[in-house]
Amino acid sequence: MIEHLPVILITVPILSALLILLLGWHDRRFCYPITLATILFQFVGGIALLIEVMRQGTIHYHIGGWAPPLGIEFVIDTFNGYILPIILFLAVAAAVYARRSVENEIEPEKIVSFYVLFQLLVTGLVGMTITGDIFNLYVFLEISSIAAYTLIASTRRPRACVAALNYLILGSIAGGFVLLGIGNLYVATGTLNMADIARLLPASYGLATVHTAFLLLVIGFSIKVALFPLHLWLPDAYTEAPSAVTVLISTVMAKVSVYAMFRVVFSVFTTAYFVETVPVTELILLIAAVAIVAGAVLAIAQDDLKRMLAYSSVSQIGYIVFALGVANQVALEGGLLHILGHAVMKGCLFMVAGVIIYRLGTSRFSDLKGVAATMPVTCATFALAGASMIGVPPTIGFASKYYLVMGALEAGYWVYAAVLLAGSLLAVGYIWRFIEVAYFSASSHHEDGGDHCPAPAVREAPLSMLVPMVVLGFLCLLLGIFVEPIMEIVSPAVSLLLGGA
Amino acid sequence: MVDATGLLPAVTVVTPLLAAVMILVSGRHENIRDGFTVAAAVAMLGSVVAMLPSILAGERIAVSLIPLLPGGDLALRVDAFGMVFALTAAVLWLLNSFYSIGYMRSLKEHAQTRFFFCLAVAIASAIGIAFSANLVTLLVFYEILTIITYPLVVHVETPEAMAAGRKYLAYLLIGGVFLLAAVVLTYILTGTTGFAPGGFLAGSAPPLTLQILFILFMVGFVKAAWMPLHGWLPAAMVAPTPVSAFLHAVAVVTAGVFGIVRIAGWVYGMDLLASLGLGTLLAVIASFTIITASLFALTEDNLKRRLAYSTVSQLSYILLGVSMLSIAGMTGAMAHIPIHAFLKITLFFVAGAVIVAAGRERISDMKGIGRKMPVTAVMFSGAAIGICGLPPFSGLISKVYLAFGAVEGGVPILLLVLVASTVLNAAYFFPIIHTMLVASPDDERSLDSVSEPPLLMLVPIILTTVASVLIFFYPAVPFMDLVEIAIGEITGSVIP
Amino acid sequence: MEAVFEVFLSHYNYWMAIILIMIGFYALIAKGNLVKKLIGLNIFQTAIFLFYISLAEVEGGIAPIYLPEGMEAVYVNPIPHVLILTAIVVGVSVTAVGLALIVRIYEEYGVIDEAGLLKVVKRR
Amino acid sequence: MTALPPALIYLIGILFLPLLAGRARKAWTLFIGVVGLGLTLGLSPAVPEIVIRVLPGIDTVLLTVDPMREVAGGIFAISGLLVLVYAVYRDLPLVETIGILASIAAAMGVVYAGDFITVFVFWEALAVASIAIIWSSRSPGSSAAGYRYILYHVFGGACLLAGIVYTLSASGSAAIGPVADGPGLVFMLIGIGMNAAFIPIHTWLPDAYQKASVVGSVALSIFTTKAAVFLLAGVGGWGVAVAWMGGAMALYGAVFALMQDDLRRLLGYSIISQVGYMVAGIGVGSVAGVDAGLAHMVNDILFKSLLFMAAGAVILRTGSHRLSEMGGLWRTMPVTTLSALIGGLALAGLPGLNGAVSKGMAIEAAGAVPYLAPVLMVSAVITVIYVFRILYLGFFRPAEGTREGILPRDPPVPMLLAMGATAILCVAIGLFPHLLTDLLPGGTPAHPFAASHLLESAGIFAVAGVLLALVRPFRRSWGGFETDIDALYIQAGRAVVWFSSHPLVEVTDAIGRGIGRVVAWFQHVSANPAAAIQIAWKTLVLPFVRIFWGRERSAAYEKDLVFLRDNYPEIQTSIWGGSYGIIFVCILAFLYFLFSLT
Repeated sequence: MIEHLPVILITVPILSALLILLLGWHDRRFCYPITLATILFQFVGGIALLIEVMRQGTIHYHIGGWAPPLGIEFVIDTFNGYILPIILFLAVAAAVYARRSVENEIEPEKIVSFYVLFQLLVTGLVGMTITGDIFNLYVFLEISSIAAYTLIASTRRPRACVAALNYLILGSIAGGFVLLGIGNLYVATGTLNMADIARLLPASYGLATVHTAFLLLVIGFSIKVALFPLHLWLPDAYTEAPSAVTVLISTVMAKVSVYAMFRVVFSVFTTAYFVETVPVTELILLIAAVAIVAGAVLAIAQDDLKRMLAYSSVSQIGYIVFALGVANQVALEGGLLHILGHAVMKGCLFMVAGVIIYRLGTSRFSDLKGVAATMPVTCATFALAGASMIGVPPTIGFASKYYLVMGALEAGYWVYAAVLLAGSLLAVGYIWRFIEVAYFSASSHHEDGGDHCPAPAVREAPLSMLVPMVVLGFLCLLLGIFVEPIMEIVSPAVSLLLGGA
Repeated sequence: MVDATGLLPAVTVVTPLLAAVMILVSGRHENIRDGFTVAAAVAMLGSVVAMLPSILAGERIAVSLIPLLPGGDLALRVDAFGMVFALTAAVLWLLNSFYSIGYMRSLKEHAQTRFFFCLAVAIASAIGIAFSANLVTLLVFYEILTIITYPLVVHVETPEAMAAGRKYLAYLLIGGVFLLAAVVLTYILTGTTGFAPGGFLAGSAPPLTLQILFILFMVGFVKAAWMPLHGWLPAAMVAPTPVSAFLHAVAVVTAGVFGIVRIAGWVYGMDLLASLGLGTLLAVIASFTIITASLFALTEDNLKRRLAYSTVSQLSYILLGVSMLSIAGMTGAMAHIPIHAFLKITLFFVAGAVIVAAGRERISDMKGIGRKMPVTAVMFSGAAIGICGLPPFSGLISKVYLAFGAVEGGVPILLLVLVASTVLNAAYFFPIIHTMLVASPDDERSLDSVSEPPLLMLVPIILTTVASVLIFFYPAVPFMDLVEIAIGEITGSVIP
Repeated sequence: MEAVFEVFLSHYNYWMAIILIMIGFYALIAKGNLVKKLIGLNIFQTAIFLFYISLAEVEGGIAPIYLPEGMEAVYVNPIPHVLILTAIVVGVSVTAVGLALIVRIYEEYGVIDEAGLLKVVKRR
Repeated sequence: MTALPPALIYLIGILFLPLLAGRARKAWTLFIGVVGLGLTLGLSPAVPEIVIRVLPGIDTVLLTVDPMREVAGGIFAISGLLVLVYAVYRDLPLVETIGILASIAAAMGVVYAGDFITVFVFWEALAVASIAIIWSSRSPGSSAAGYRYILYHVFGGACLLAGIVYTLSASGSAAIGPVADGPGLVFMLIGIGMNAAFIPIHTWLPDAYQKASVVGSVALSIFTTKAAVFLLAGVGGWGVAVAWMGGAMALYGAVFALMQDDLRRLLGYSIISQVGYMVAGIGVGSVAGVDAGLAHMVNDILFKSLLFMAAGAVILRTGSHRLSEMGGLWRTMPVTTLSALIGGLALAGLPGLNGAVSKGMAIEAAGAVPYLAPVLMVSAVITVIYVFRILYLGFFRPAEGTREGILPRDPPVPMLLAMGATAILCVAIGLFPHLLTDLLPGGTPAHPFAASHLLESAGIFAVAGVLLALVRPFRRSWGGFETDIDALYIQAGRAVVWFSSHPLVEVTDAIGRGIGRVVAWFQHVSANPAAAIQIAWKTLVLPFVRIFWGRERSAAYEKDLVFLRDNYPEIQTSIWGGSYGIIFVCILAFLYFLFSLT
């Protein structure tokens, strides 16, 4: 059983998606439990795989017993073994969170299809994570993307369709680039299995085909991870999508895209290629730095909470790509840590935004004055996750920033380290927008004598939305304090990346 | 007993945190809530005092909590110098709690729960800074302190307060970022960040790097409010007065100068600083700050703002002492931390008392207020005289040592700075004394409503003043003894 | 000159692909009409498909079909074909979703071109 | 009796003052004064030093006794008691009483301190005590005067500290002794000189004494300057420069005293002048010189406080400070007049009164320095003249017109007692100089009745008399000349205040505003970057458009631009952001193809 786990993680959800479809026709109330159960199961499986990997090293699983290069192979090593539980955990959180917010934001008759797509999206992402075959990667990429387009468009708001279409076009272009890149790689090596490509590629490092492939793949994934200036689909998509979907794509999907980028760059083309043969790290660093600053500045300029968070994602993605650019042990540890950290905190923040929308129907700052009085838990959670976003110790955000800065300085990138820190300051700029509005703009209960008078009625969102939010919020803090155990997983993963495939 | 002592530092830091939680929980019943505040203050003071004997015996209590990041676990280490800060903070926090309770209740301030919660967390982080065993721990608590004091600064929530809060946050967080950079750089250079008496940086990098690093540290400790990075401090005066007292005396600025002295003594070491010529830099900064800040204070009519500028100038006394790179100078610097804290908190207490009892913030409105609130006014005069370094108040002690340091360190020019600043101090403090005690109000009846503040506020005022006098007569107990030990630590020699 | 000429001829399939891709891009950017944008997208994808197929081409190769005994032949590389089958499916479904979205947009706003959207969609 | 630092007694006295009021307080102060006097007289060089260790590394010697200290301490204790007696006549404000006791304590502390640090502490305490005295007379101008006073003295104190520090780091011990040359000496001189009213840092003295209360001025007149003189003597080892400073003070003070109309201001300048004699003596440095200085210190304390008491009595009764408003008091205030007469003649140096004794010694000692003695004599002549002015204009000239209201009577009994006691001391020392000279550390004898001295005095008086006879203005009362060089200092202070209130504040505000503007601009642009870039670009190319395009096209262009500007940042540039992304991608990709293939 356990040795078939990788494929089970893909097949079972697909089946359960069908099941949802069938039962959902019969009775809508089946959808949610099935989804939740499946994703929970996947999460447990992910944990199991991680433990397995940590115990006995990389797992290779050949689908249907066909060995590569003919067959498709699933590979779970420490890297995606580390990513998998993260994304699945966040998927669980998103699923728990989804129920009420979906009821609130989506027409009832669409709920069935919503959960089906939700399921498929998660599955596609899991597939992207565990596959060892580069074309298979592309296929799962497209599966998850198409699911995402539809999910984004599934709200009542018509603007969502525009956003979705916008995303669809850019996403498809990204897919096309990836496809082209894969083709070039195939031309160069004649195989599609990542490990084999990595093995065969050095022979043809000189070829323009390989350069082209590299460029195309990097550009393609850059669009998927919304690396500035290719982020333009992101703000609208994140803003218009239903809260639950926003949580999912902003955390799970973005992180998986980042994972794919890292996987291709490090495990397929290896540092030997993109550091020595085609030294592009400087360029990547430059872009990442610009992304960090520009994203943050744009985030500051927004007047809508959700949109602000979307732009902050652009900035935070910059941090992770930054690690890729520095490409040394410490920095990459920071980058991987930030994959986890940013997933947790951004998920939490978007959940807060969702909760606020759930209660107030809007997330514009001008309408959120003094919201802390009525939603204390929500705002406290935001403060916590926001502090992590700024990088206030001892939060996970601080830990990753610490590693990143250290890596940058070790590599001698003084200026970029400065940019990194400046970025965290700009983060203050946008996080504090909300803190001020929520906590300190409360002129309403200003003249009450201390806490004698009855405080305004607390109107928090339903528990099923609060719990995941608060859990993530506290994770920001706990992970930051107990960062050591995580590093025990991250460090081998990084050394694996740097050691090539 | 040994184990107990080993745990004490952690206990000291955790106590206020627990109290903070309890404060949140019991927010609705203000008596219970404030009870927790006081209880925590007492408990904390108790545990600090419990550690005092072994510290005075020259021991150090170290405890490592959790592995945090490369270059530093979250670890606490109590030594003599940390004790100076911790003891000051603990004592003053106890008084400040009583005072705050009195103040907040008299003014019926809103959001008191938030207020006391933040105060508790802030004092915890202050103690954490005092006891931190390495730069990482210091950084962690330093940042927490920054964030958690923000709600205190903007407590009144007026637009003006919000603007001030932004300024406060901007300065301090930028500083924090610089500090982070400095810490990381230190780790990369030396592979450690643990404080070592006499410093551990020597020879780890070319001079230029170390100079830059020091500047990073200086900017990082912007809480020390040296000019031109002092803007946040006067701005933060919009906060309620207990907060100002807390910022100025108990925790924040003290943390800044504490950090700088730590860096000078335990990271760089005085010899290295001297060889890098950083003493001169520090001296220039400090002198400029001392004089300019005093000039600002000279014409400021808002009492709290004038006090703020006075703090800016007084803190630079400490930098000045460090910059002399002489034993006596260092002694003066360290001694000035508690001394200035006790004096300045008295002044702020009085400023708050005047606000509560008479609702006046401008000095020009305080004519003859001493007739109605004699005790308060006299205490203010005492503390003011003390800041000017006149007997019988503790301020004179640090002044004497600083003067010694200047000559020992071979920079007699700094004596002129001391002279000038003493005159300026007198120049901006004595008018206040005159206004309060001597001058007669423009309108006699305007004072009718005025009376002494409630006891909760009056008693702390008296206690701090008396403390300053006692420190003057018995400086050895315990501050100078602790300073002596600390000096022995970093220089291996005793005070002449 | 010679070199360039040689390069062009030797990679003419690449160049075709590139030209088609650029045409697709042109449509995507320049055309305001959403449907035309989708068409551009399809041209872009098709170009990629052609690129793959051309990769598989082998001189005188025939389609990889099982031949009876005694008949020898060179097969073209079958794998790209397989891949492209998948890719085509993807392309089709993307087009479907896109069209669905456009329909929805038209229902909501009554326009299907960018300029029109600019007018009707308020900036947040 | 057990040796106890006398300062302690007075400090203890202060501790209990706030608890007492009215008669009890007066009784208590007198009691303290008596005890302090008794204790002081009880001290002898045999008494062991009292050393405590307050600061690490510094021995604090609270009590050490030698003949010089005995003299100074004794006179301070006596005059302190006299002041306290004098003060009994009314209920002083608590603060003022504290101030008086504190200044006695401080003076005592300075005298008996065995190390510089202790001296410094009490020195500063003296300044604080004095300002308490000055401010507690709420007379007009006392506020400003007190403010100036404290500024001068804080400055002096700081300089003294600087000097002390130099001496210590040079000698290594805090014991009081000669100062090494160099900056330390300068600091030390400024420090001591501030209290000793050296020229040109003397202006605080007439300024403040004139404005203190009746009792206050007496207390002030005794301690500050004399403590400085004592320290000057104690440190010793000064050079001719100091001696000349003394001469200058003597002359300067005398001249200015001559020009005064306000009685107490006049006396203030007279103090400067007399301190000049002491400084001169001490500056000469010989045993005789130091003895002369100390002796003159004792005598000056006596007759000068006597004069101040008399002046106080007059002011109390007549309410006027100015000689020009007095006159004819001898009829109605005989006792006061008598004491003023004794004090004045003592000041003038009439043989048979104590002034002559020490002044003679000083002039004699000054002989060691060329041209110094003549200067002192000249100022002695002038002294005689202004003493005459005091006595004549104030007491003996016929009162012009009739002052309405009750005629001024002699002051209350306590004042009379104090004045009487002081007067008796003056006479006693005058008649039996050895009472004083035997106590002097050097034991220098004084022979005021030796022919030479008598001749000298006669000469002085004769010259003065001639001048008085010839120059009528000397006999006239006039408005007085009250400006002194402190006008400059005040201007300087105003300049500092102006600087800090205008340029400083304005510059900083400007900087702040600048930063604010930058931030605002930043926010404005980032509110809608795409549109901002568009606007910027269009504005940039506008001129070319104007040149190359046709009129109506460029007009349309401008209209478009204006529209963009007006609706910024709400203007919607394109919701189709995707296009931009695609453009970026195409260009990147295409360029790369070409570059890599060829």
